[in-house]
Amino acid sequence: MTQARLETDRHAPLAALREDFPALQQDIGGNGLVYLDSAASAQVPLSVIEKMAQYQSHDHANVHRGVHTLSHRATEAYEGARDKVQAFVNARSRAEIVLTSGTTEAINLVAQSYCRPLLQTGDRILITHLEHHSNIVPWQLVCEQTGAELVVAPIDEAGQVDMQEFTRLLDDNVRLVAAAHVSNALGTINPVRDIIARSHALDIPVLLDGAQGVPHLAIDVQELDCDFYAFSSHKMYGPTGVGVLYARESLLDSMPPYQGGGDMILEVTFSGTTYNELPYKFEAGTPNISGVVGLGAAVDYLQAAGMSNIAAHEAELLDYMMAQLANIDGIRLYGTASNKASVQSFMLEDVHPHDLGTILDHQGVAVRTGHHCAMPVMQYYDIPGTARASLGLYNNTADVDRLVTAIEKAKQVFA
Amino acid sequence: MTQARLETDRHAPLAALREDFPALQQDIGGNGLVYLDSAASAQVPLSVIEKMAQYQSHDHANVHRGVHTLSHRATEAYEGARDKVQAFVNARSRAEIVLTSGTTEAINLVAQSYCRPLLQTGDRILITHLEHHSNIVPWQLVCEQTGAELVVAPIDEAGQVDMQEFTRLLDDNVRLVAAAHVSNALGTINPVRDIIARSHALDIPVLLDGAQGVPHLAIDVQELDCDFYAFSSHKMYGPTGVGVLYARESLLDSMPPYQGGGDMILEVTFSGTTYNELPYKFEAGTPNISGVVGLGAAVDYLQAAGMSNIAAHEAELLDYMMAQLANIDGIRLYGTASNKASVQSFMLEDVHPHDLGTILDHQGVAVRTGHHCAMPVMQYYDIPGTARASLGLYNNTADVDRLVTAIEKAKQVFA
Amino acid sequence: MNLASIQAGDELRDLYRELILDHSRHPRNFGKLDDATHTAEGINPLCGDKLRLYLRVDEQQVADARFEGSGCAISVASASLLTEIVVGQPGEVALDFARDVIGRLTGATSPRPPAAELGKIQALDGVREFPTRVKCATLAWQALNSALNRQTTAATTE
Amino acid sequence: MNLASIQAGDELRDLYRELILDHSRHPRNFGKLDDATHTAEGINPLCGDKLRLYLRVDEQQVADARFEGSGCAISVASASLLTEIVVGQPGEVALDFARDVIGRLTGATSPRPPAAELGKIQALDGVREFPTRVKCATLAWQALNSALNRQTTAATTE
Ligand SMILES: Cc1ncc(COP(=O)(O)O)c(C=O)c1O
Ligand SMILES: Cc1ncc(COP(=O)(O)O)c(C=O)c1O
Repeated sequence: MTQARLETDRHAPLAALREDFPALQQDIGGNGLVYLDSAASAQVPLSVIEKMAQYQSHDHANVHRGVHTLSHRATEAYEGARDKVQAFVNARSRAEIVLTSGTTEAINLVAQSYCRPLLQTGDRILITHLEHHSNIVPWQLVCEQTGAELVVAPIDEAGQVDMQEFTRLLDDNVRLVAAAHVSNALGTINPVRDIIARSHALDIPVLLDGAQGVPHLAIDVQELDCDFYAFSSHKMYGPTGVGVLYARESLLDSMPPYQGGGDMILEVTFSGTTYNELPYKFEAGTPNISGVVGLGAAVDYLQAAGMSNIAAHEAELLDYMMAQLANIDGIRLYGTASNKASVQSFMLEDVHPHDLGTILDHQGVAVRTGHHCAMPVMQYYDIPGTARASLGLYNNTADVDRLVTAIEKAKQVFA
Repeated sequence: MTQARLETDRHAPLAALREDFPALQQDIGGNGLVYLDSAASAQVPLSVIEKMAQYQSHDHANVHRGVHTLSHRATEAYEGARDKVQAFVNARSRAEIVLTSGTTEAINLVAQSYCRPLLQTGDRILITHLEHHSNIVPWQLVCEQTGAELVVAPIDEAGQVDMQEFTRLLDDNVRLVAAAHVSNALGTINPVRDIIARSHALDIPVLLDGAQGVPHLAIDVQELDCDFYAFSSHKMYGPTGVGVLYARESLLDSMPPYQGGGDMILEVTFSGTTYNELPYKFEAGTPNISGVVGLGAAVDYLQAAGMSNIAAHEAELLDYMMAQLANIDGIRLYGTASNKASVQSFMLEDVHPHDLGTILDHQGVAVRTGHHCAMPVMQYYDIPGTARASLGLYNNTADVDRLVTAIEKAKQVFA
Repeated sequence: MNLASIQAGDELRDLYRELILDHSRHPRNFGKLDDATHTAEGINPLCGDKLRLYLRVDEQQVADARFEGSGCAISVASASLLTEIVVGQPGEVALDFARDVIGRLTGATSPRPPAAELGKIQALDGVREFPTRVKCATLAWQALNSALNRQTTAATTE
Repeated sequence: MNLASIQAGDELRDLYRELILDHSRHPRNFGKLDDATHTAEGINPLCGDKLRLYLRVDEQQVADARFEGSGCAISVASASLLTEIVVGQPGEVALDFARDVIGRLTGATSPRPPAAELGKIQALDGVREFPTRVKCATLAWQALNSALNRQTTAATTE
């Protein structure tokens, strides 16, 4: 990045971090890459890539069951990463941090281990209309398996949950509320404190899908007072294949294991098996050790950058982006909630999002197009999909300007 | 490795590959590392480490849902690795290759998606006494959930399945047979062709736990004629966090999805959801893209080395190791089947395996000690655990000699 | 920042030719065909394109063709062109066309000049430079293939 | 290959001192205590060590202590030493001992000379050089802590 560009950016200290991401240093079709697809998956800083390579080159072995040096190092690295995650989201204890393969597995775990044994005909799960498929389909599956019913709190034109309707739907038959912290399609930050307070007033536990929360907001699960919080490493600058389920220890204690296998047991006999203590009861099989080590490095990276810096930088940049996009003739913005993070969905009149995506890509601007795994949101607006620009800590106003130029070009192509 | 050492090895071309593994170039406690724990997790060649780092530095984005260049590259890399795996195990079609987080998840998937909807009281699952916990506990869980019964074919002193008893237990009530291809605790190669033929004669499908098969034997799922074959990347020189379920397409077609989420659906509405085609129906959420790319590179590596070369090298080295160990006074070998691969378990008179492991590690020799996630095997021999030396393609006779020297030292310490 | 290539009259123009834009804006034969004898759906789960193709086959000949659904400019234009091209063709020939077009666009077969009736399809050639969009261009032709083979399931391009 | 350090009279000798080998081969107070007032299990899932500690506490004083189970030389010797050390001590003091020994072996507290009654425990000091084995050495002491606090669950060292 040139000094000139640095100076146009309002958070110079954060902006300098862009250099840490090797993927951002490349050209696409002759233009410098502008990566505006972090909501799908974030780029990975060199420190994370190197930490994983170093682990694999020097310290790898299977964890937990070995006395030899490499196994010890691997176990320390793996469990050390868990401690970092615990501190990062401020869980009470490391027993509350279950390492999974991603948000999706974390939510399925709750659906199958917490809900499935509990649900009966007449029971309900309450979600919202803006959820990602990963926070819809697991509940559909468990409802089908148990005869329970999935109910959906509606949204308004701005993309905000209708809290009056939510409250009306929240009754004694609801066994769990599951809601996104931040919507990946619209950027809406849900009023999670309100959702949790109202649910807890009826003793209903709340799962937050934090896939889009953790990368953009400082998360404190104790202060949020949520019961489950699920998130993915690859959205927070870590590797793919790793996620986290935070859950209250008392809930985890009451739940049967999700998968059976190595490491999740204390003792196996053919007449019966004793499960391991938390969190191991929920971590069957050889875990994604190198991935978890990478997640630990990503947490280190985020903590050094400072989550409040990141949140402030992105909030300012999102305002700038929304204003610039709104200026474009023929554009329509989707997701205009008063409280938002990172994401702007939009449509350009007469141009299908897929075509728009291609034209932007051709100019080196990477946005996501389509339904963003949130088809019900698209059904609500009665559109096939949107183009979505989403921000990471490495983006700057020059990126937004490039986006705007590229959209103008699309208008010319389709003129 | 020095030229002198190379020449002592009987498979010089393979022995040279040892240089490809950075972790093997280090000293532990002043001695060169002798890694004899590949059955727990194999070391990773530089080509795999670099391929993953390169993917993360240059090509990473989320797969399947993007039109932009990086997303396209990531999708090609991910799906290209699936094609490599398909060719490697000779599956009929790529639809039969489901990418999971490991063997453990693959087996749980079969237990929950194939067995759970099918099983009723009176039905049985038949396994063997030498299984890894990952091929025991998932069946215990699904039996508990459905009222079915888990039955176990016994083993003999050599660590071989009693095929007469197996055949007696194999009756019309058995809904699935699940057996290790190769035992991780004893090294036994099960008579899988026989197991499959007898099971198929009664129309009973067979799952093979191939975690220890794929790294050591050339696998052809069509020729084996198995119905499910599960294996892990990290045992075959790939990264952790990735595994494979091969399954016959007709079986996968008949099975409901395992987890719900992004990518496994065609269409989501609140009134109902249409699942995606195979194999995507079983791959919910963002997959472990960098891990799968690493697995693809590991397959490339193995194919370049040649699975039949590897098998021949390891078989010869196992013979040498068994002979050398048997020579040691006071040692007892566990696992003396006539058909074996890679693994030798043993105990040294009066020395607990855990103490033995520490003493060997102190001399740079890494072996695994304990129950190897196969407690029923330990119960059969009525021992708390064993020390286990397991071979990878990079081991050589010098490694075995170092092991023997280190065991002699342990005898002195405990003399 | 080098915007030179962005300004150049370029692959984008080649992808979005006048004929393609025209067909995408004014799709021909759009709507349901009530007396269809063959129908199939084409779904591109990656981008949400979803088309249904209707055919009326009379005495082995495609007597009428229509489509409905929604999609990007490429998939709609391709479907629209398809309906123009196949009407009047024997079913066998229409199947050959499907194979030829799919081969042409995916690069599986060399892009020799197509049969005369298929001439217009060259307007889609620009897609070969955009690998992520090939599936959009072939979607309707996959559906044609499914419909004529009386496959009942949706064709997907993934 | 450098075998020098393997030959050296070394940390291994320091770990497996005579006293440790003796206690592991001939564990004192081994067996069940039928009139136990307190008991707890210690499990080390990583290596399969599994001990049950029995105590008879009379008027706040540990009147008898035994253990059974199986484990490596370190965990058995540590349990054996424990039974010798705690008998005759007030329960409070035994709890202090548990805390001191665990702190000493894990390195949480500095290895100052222990209370006179705890002197023998210095034989376990060699374990500090073997981080994977610290859990073996502390297992019985964790169980002591659980038993005296009347926790009913198994103590694990993971
Ligand atoms: C025979 C066998 N089956 C299953 C497994 C489980 O594999 P993973 O832990 O990679 O899921 C292993 C290895 O741990 C194994 O050796
Ligand atoms: C809001 C939200 N929830 C859940 C998910 C699923 O996460 P993953 O695909 O990492 O399991 C995503 C991202 O894809 C998301 O944005």
